[in-house]
Amino acid sequence: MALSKQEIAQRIAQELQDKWYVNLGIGIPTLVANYIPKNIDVVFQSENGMLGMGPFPIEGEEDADLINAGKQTVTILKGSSLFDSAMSFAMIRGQHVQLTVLGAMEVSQNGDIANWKIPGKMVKGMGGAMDLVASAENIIVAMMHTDKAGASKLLKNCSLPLTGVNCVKKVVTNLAYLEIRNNAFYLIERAPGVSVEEIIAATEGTLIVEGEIPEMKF
Amino acid sequence: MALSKQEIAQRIAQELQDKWYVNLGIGIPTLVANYIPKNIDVVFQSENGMLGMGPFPIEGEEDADLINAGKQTVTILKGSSLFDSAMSFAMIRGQHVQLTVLGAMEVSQNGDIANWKIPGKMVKGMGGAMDLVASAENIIVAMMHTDKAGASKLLKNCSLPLTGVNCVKKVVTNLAYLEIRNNAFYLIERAPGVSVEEIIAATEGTLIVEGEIPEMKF
Amino acid sequence: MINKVVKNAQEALNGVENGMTFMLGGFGLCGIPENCIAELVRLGVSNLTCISNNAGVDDFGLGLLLKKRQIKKMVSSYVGENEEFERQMLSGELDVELIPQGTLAERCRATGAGIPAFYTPAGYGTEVAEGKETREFNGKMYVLEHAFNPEFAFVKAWKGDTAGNLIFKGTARNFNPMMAMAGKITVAEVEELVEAGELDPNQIHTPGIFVQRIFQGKDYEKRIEQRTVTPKS
Amino acid sequence: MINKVVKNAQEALNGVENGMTFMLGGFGLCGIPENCIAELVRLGVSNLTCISNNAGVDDFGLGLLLKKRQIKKMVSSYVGENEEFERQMLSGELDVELIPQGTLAERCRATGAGIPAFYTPAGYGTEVAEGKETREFNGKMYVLEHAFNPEFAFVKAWKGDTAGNLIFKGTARNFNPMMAMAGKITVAEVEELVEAGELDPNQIHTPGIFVQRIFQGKDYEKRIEQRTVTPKS
Repeated sequence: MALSKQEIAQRIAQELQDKWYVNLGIGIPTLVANYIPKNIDVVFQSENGMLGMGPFPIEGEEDADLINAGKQTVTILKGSSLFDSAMSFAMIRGQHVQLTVLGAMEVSQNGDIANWKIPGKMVKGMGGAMDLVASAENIIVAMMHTDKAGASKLLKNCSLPLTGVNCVKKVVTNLAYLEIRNNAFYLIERAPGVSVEEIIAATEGTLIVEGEIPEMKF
Repeated sequence: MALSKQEIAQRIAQELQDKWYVNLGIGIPTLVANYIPKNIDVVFQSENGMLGMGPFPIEGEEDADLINAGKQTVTILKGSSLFDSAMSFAMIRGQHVQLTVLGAMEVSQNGDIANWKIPGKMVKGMGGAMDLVASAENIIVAMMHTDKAGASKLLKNCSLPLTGVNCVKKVVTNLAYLEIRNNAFYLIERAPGVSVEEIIAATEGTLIVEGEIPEMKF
Repeated sequence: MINKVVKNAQEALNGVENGMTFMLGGFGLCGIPENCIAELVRLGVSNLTCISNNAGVDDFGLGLLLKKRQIKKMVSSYVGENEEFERQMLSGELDVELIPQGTLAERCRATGAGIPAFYTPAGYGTEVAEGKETREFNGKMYVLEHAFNPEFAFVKAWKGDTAGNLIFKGTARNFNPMMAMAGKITVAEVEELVEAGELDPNQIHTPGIFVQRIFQGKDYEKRIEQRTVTPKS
Repeated sequence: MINKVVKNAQEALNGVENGMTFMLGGFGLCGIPENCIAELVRLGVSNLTCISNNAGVDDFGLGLLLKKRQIKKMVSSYVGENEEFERQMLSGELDVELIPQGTLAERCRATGAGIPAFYTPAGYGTEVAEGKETREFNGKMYVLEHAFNPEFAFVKAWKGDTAGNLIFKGTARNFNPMMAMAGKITVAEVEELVEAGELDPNQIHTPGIFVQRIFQGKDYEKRIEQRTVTPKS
């Protein structure tokens, strides 16, 4: 069975390490916060100016002056700090944030990512994504393996305008967990019940399958 | 009579304008704060991180955490603000400070200034002076017209390592108030009782004397 | 201390003209200068270039200016919440320059800080870097980005004093402090205007030197875009 | 929240070695990391490169390291209060790089902010610009300046919490916040260490993300260089 969005987030959460500062993008990445392993401390950075982002407020306690980068009302935690956008991106560009998780429309086998524009159709803007992918040492992309028509989104070359080049190292899709190196996707884990053949069929970019590929564990 | 250091400061204070933010260097410039015209509001910026620098503290109320750029204990005023050095020089480079008053060892007729180093003899460093002179729209230099041996310090070309180029517009010395333009010193006012001839004799750089030169008024 | 207080938005926007370039603080609808935007709508000035991280929503924030076609060009990082915006952009009525959010923030700061240009890794290898100088430092590629040159900056603070000192609240701070630094004329509207001396000098986010005009704002709506809550248990 | 607390200066300086490059906060003797400096003296590490606006006085601050010849090179803007310094410099024992104070501050910030280089007008046409790239923007000349690469940054704050958040007091803030951003390992010593949650998140000067180790300092001398007073009337 292909993973649900929640399960993609859950698998990504396993990659978090103790004492990491983490930036979660909008969409599936936001869900990662719900699955943090119990034994580690991580701090979420929201690029609109918050470190130590807490859960959504209790109903009735929403504060218009306290939102995350997705414009959702959030809360602070003990030890949180608030700051301006220049300081926020100083943290990001200066590589003080250890991990960035974000969504993508396309990823290529050399680690390029496209997620901000479909020429002539949709231009929402890159927001902070270009700063994040150009700076982060660890980038995990959370995405669907194929589009609605079944076409692969893991490509030899991205067809859409790029967000960043040679930057993505790990991808977690509804079908698999893959690493990007040597100009190829390396299949590391399969979604439970998904066959290697299905993943090969869904991947346009060069896919390396070495030995037995285990199923993800949750 | 040549001006005292206090009188140099007093003459410079006449150049202050209402609503100006002003940075005063160490030495004579610091004294300018004692002669602010009654009818105007000016705010002193201290480049170590204070806007709205007040007078020295009442004896016994010194605070080691509240000093000016000359490392002297000072006080804050109502409406003061405190900030870091990057913010402080953002104000300076960004031309938010309307006037800089500083001392000099030499000034040349094209507005160059030297005040931080005597090769082989003395190197205290430029501190914030290079940022100030490279940025300020209005720079007034407070200095002695000649050195102890009587040699002019208002020169055709500076002989000492420069602090900034083409930046000084006004000079107030113990003998005169001069403006720098068209690659020359223009004599604007004489110190009371000092003759034009004395000023000519004490000035190595090109000195322009147009018409009657009035005495300074205090 | 120099007094920066003006009576209201009308007086604060004195000198605003067609064709000018403005910076406007805020992230989404959080921390936007509501009073200044309302006054811009009332004045009806047009052909504006607006530098703002977002473009409001259809019926609030900069969306109000877009609806009245007062904006010629938007310089933003994310504009995904506004259908009228998307329509004007795709039809070519509106000129749009999208730039990475961190680059936008840093360019605003650079403008106010007397830094004409700096290098950033953001956007290298993408269309954002097209036509720009790129350069390698320590084995990594960077893009040269420049300061802006806005006539006015409009910012919104939580508290401000008569000397122009500002304190922001929560994530409503966002772009406001850097934009305050960058305006040739910076207008600050505040939820609470107090006398000089009432704010702790150690806790001021924007020193008054950057603010030319300050006024007590009114009728703040402070609309929430995404009301996400945890149900009471 | 991630806990950054270490027991004392000794534990905080774990990993410090001969030949390293350090940043040290403070302006004059105001806001200097007294405990860290004392521990550097005790450790006796040598051949150090120290980036600090000033060099202390003969018997305090960085003067203590100079006296023991632990410093190979100073990177500063003003060093005029220290005779031993002047002696070592003029005799050639000490390598000294003097840079404009604003450039120093901005280079520290750039280091922490992932900006490899920026343009500043400071020093153009002087020996500070020799060998550096210069460039015209809007009719004015600028010098290209680069980020630093320090192994440790030692900063001193007024209050800090277990998550590494810092608040500075008065003009003791100075270079500390930018240097805190710049260290590969940033050590913060504080006059008062409190639990996470006790500081107002809106009023934190240095967010904890920049601080790797924090400890409760002790025996602060906070010496005054120029005790200037107004006599009681």
